[in-house]
Amino acid sequence: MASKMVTSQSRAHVPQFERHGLSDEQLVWMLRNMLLQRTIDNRGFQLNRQGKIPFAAGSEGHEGLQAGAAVAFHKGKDILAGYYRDLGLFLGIGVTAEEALRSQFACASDLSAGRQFPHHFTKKSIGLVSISSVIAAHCTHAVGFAYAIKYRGEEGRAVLCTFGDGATSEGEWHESLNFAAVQHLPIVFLCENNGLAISVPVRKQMAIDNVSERAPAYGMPGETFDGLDPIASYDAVKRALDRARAGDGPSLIEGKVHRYLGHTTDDDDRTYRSRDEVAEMRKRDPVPSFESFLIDHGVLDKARLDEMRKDILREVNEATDRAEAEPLPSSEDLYTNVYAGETQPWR
Amino acid sequence: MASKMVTSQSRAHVPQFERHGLSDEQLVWMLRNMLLQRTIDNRGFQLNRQGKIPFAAGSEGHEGLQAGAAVAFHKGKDILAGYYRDLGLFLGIGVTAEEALRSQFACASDLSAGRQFPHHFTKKSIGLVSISSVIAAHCTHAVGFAYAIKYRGEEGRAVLCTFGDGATSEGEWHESLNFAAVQHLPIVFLCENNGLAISVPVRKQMAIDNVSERAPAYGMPGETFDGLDPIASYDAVKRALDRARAGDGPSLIEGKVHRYLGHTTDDDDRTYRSRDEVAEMRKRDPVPSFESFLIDHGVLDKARLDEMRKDILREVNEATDRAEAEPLPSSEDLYTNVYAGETQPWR
Amino acid sequence: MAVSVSTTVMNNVEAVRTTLYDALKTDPNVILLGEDIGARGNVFLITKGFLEEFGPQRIVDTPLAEGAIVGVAVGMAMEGLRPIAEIQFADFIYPAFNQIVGEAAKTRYRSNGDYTCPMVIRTPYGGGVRGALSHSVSIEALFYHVPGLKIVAPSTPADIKGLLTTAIEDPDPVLFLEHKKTYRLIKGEVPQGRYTIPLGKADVKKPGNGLTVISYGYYIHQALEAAHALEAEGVSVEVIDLRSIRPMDKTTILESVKKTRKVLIVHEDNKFGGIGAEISAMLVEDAFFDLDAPIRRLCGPDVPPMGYAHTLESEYMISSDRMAQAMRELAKF
Amino acid sequence: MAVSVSTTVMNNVEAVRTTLYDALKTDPNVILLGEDIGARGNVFLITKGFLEEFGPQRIVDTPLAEGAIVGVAVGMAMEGLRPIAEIQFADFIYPAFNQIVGEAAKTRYRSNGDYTCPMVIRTPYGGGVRGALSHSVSIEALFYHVPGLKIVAPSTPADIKGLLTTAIEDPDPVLFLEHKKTYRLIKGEVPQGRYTIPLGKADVKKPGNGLTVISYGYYIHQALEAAHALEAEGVSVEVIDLRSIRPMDKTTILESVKKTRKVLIVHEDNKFGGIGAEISAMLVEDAFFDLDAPIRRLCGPDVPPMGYAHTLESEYMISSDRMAQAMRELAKF
Ligand SMILES: Cc1ncc(C[n+]2csc(CCOP(=O)(O)OP(=O)(O)O)c2C)c(N)n1
Ligand SMILES: Cc1ncc(C[n+]2csc(CCOP(=O)(O)OP(=O)(O)O)c2C)c(N)n1
Ligand SMILES: [Mg+2]
Ligand SMILES: [Mg+2]
Repeated sequence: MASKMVTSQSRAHVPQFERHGLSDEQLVWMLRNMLLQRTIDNRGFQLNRQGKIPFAAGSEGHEGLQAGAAVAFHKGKDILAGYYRDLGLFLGIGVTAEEALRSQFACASDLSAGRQFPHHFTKKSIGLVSISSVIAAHCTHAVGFAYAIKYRGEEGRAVLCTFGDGATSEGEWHESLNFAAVQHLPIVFLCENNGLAISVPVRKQMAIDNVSERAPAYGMPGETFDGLDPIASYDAVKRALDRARAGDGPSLIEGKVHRYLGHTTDDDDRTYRSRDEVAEMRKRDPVPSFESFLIDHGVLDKARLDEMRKDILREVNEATDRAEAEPLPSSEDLYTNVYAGETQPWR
Repeated sequence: MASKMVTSQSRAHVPQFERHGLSDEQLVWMLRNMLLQRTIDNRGFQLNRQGKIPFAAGSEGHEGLQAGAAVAFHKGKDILAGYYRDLGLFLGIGVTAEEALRSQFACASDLSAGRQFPHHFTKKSIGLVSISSVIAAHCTHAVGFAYAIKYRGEEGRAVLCTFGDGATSEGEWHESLNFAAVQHLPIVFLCENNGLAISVPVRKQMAIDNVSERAPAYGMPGETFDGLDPIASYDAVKRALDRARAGDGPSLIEGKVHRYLGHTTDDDDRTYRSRDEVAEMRKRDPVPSFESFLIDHGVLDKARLDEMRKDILREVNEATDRAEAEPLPSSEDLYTNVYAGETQPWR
Repeated sequence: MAVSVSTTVMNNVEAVRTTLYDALKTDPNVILLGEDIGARGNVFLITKGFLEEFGPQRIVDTPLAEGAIVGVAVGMAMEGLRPIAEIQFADFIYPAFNQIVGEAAKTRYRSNGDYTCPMVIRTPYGGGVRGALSHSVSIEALFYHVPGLKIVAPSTPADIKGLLTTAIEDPDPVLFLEHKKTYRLIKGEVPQGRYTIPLGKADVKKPGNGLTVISYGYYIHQALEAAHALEAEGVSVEVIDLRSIRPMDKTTILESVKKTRKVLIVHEDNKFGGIGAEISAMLVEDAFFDLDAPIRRLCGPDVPPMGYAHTLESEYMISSDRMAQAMRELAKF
Repeated sequence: MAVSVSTTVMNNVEAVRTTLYDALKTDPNVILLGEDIGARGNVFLITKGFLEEFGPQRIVDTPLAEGAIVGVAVGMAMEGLRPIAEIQFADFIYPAFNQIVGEAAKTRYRSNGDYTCPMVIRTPYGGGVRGALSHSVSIEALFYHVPGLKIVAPSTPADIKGLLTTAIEDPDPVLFLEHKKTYRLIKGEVPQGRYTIPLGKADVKKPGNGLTVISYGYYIHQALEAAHALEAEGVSVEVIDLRSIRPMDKTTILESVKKTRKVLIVHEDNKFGGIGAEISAMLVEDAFFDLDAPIRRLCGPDVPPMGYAHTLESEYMISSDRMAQAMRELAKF
């Protein structure tokens, strides 16, 4: 679909398109989510360049997949075991712009109280599992959540577990899929395949073309979709989550996405890929593509889009100012929540 | 093929059979290997019952697969990274009956100097890698050996890495296959699938029917064969090893075998499977089946078989007597080979 | 320990079994997962019959993958269940190291208390059972340095019941170590009914005033044997059973040392960097001027535990005679 | 250390880089494997340009799997290669724990010398770099208890070159720890040409006779700063850089302590069960009557290392001022 988006004939008139039941409001909400993610991403890099924060990581290129997944996710019911590159998904299920900025500034009011890297959120109240920086370590946790849901017979709940292409090489990733398959658990394993693990291209990560080719090895359905296309992403993630919620077991699905920025602000990707390569990918940038798609299909008009952009910028600016003004953790905060109560190694 | 072995019409005359280039001598050698493995296995259990050794593990039911694999293995060239249930394979590539009995008695002259469990051999001189009791831990080592072979451009060498069905659930197993596939290494992953991991049936181990269904997940050829049939086993292992030696990369193959005994002498399998189930399997016992197959096909006559049996019993009896008379390690032996030389934690 | 009217005599296997059974009976959130704990009833028959009574949803025979056994339990715990994960032998806990040290122990801290990880990891450890190089290891020193973890290593059936009950109800992850050698060897009176023993509380298994012996697990029984032997020789030995390794009971240790002024630390685990190192370092910080003699550590040699041949094994293990000898020397000092 | 005619000034990153480069040049059996060590040239640019010069067979960008990185290296080493495995950050070494502790460290012992495991595992560790909870940990205490392993943690470029050269040529597995904070911060003279420094040999970085400070890694530099400050106050401090953690240099430590009679152990790693525990316990065994004051340990607090906010980080880290204060107190004692 992503390719369709940019074809000129689609601009000629207002053609129909397969919207998989998504209302105009939902489509606009998805675009807003994508724009918000990108604006906060850019803010992080900007603040880092300004020397105001030591570190930032961006998700540019993953917006489409995450906006689609966020709509498929049942807020207040489903569990998200995500990873550090899921900002759009996090925002989409209920993390606020201000919480994102607080994490960038490591405020005392940050969801992890300034302990974790930016965007490594924890928010039990919305079903967001505490993010681990350790690749694939959260996949086993996701399976545990899914086990609890099935054990309690909770109808219509499922776990969404996301990870990158690199994560699929970890032993714990394998153990997680196998365990979920044997127990027939309500979980969706969603790979955000951007073709890179920091600098390592996916052909050095695995000898196959698609992560979803591993699904049969666990006896699961597998599917690869265009992660640049929010609608295709919604459709694929929704079908998999519906299977899980209906008790039809786990799935391994994969969205092909791009990573336009360096791995993090600590990474200079010019050492391992050419600017042309990135420029070539940028031509399919999901954000402008989806903007014009919605306009071409009469879901949104230019004026409303500009309004939305302004609104988002205002929101992010205010969040930045407020977060920057927030106090940092106190030195005493280092010592809390190691254990319940005041347990010391010697007592 | 195994099924063919026991059909009555095959007894009617002396039919041809697909021998995959195996000479009569080789076929007889395979039977001898199977009988020797079983005799030594039984000896271990016997000695344990007599209270002469504290522990034994048997491979009854794996003889056919291992005899076939042993012939496919190029002695003096290939590397075997095996596991504790590979006695027949170990004997087949050059471990002696006496070495096996020394390991059972934990003699100072045991290949591990009485440090390891019985049959956990190490014999670099024949390409046998030191056995680890830790399931799947040796798979990564096997990949390292294969890497070295490819790195040095050693023609016509390959690594044979064996493991059970339970091992396939370990993260390191996944990491090993993936690494070997990405590097296109000369290695064969051979699963001896006896349907049990101690007491855990394979359906609780994975949600698929055959381990070989995982081969495509790594971009490898995969195949399941009848591991009760020595000739079919030889054929499958040989083709995979030939691929590896020819530089055509790794394979994941699987022989379906039986486990007739408890997991070890410490395990009472009546707690998790019925005697009928075992009796039913025994009907296809590879050892008597292959005996009658060779006789039916005129490769061997009863007299020579009896001779062979006597000869093997003599060999194992002498090995037992000699091993039993061997000295145990001295208390000083506890402290050697922690490091090269005499390194102590404090110096 | 809460004293209850009547007691039953049982061994350590039965103590673990009865405690797990009571937990399964009383709390539907309790789930057991591990290898061969279902139909097989665990390789030491600790969970025998549990599958039939509590069903496969609560007695989970897992695939052969320790990382998943612990990691899935972490997820269950975060979602409010009370998983009890079993590692079949302590030697095989290494593949789960990432989940125990990196995840379970950090869940509360990382999320600033938003998520917690109330779970128990049970595993049989220790040697002297002809377990050779991969069924004999002591693992406590590989974990006791880790903030966020608790570690328990009881020696008697009564302590096992009280401490395992507490561990299962504890709001944080607990590594529960069961010495294989004591499983059937050690029998004792166990109070009936529910009772708990607080984590981090040592137990003076034998009072004395001539010197203090600090140990845990199987060696407590060897040390007691030796201590009683020394009574005959007129040496009064106090034997402290640590029971908990993290948190560790400073108060009980200091009280004893201020009284006896001499300390022998005994453990089966390798000496260098073992538990004894921290105990000794703590005593030097907090009781330096109360000591009349150097703190002595009698520990496993610094070699991989443990050769299969009984000659190697008995060279590795410390007999009560060797313990008695060390006590004599220290007493004379 | 063999002294060579001329020297070059470089930082710790360059010292690691030049040593790896020389090893690749001189021994075709040397192979590097790890994540992002190829085109990226390692996340700290340590291996930049190596891929182009030595090719993908020797500079192996592996899949994202630490268990395989170490496990495959173990196999390579058993087959006679000299693998140098990199774990991108020490925090991510846990998935390889089974291969390091269970396999690499046991290869020689298990096979009674039939197979050996000559390999190096390099990894950047330590905090003070805003690395938050998963890019700050110190791991030495999780490994120093393990027979069969060697552990090195140098602090200066010259020591790095000499010790890494030795480690690569060592017949047994060596865990080589590089403190991230020192990578670019610490510069120093490095002798040109090949030289080695024996493992297990500490270095007196500053002689003194008033008290002995024992440390390693980044804190050596903080301790030296504090020690020099105390000279002005008339306190003579001897600073010992352990350099090797296993084996550890008893001789140098005992000589110093017999001279100064007072000991301060400083490390960034958590205190409970840290390296300092074993050093203190050893001193009590072998120098009890040479001590004029309790051995003091100034260590990281017992919390997971290390909060992201700089307020949390600086609370965790020990400044040279705090070290100086501890030295003053001990000197007064
Ligand atoms: C266990 C572990 N090993 C290494 C790292 C260092 N690291 C952080 S991100 C990353 C690459 C991850 O790539 P991928 O899974 O494809 O996710 P992406 O960043 O591409 O979305 C690596 C190697 C880590 N965080 N955890
Ligand atoms: C990492 C690890 N976990 C658990 C064990 C205990 N254990 C020994 S054998 C075994 C079952 C292995 O089953 P499988 O791989 O199918 O081999 P089989 O014995 O059936 O040939 C288990 C769980 C072990 N040795 N290593
Ligand atoms: Mg990626
Ligand atoms: Mg099996």
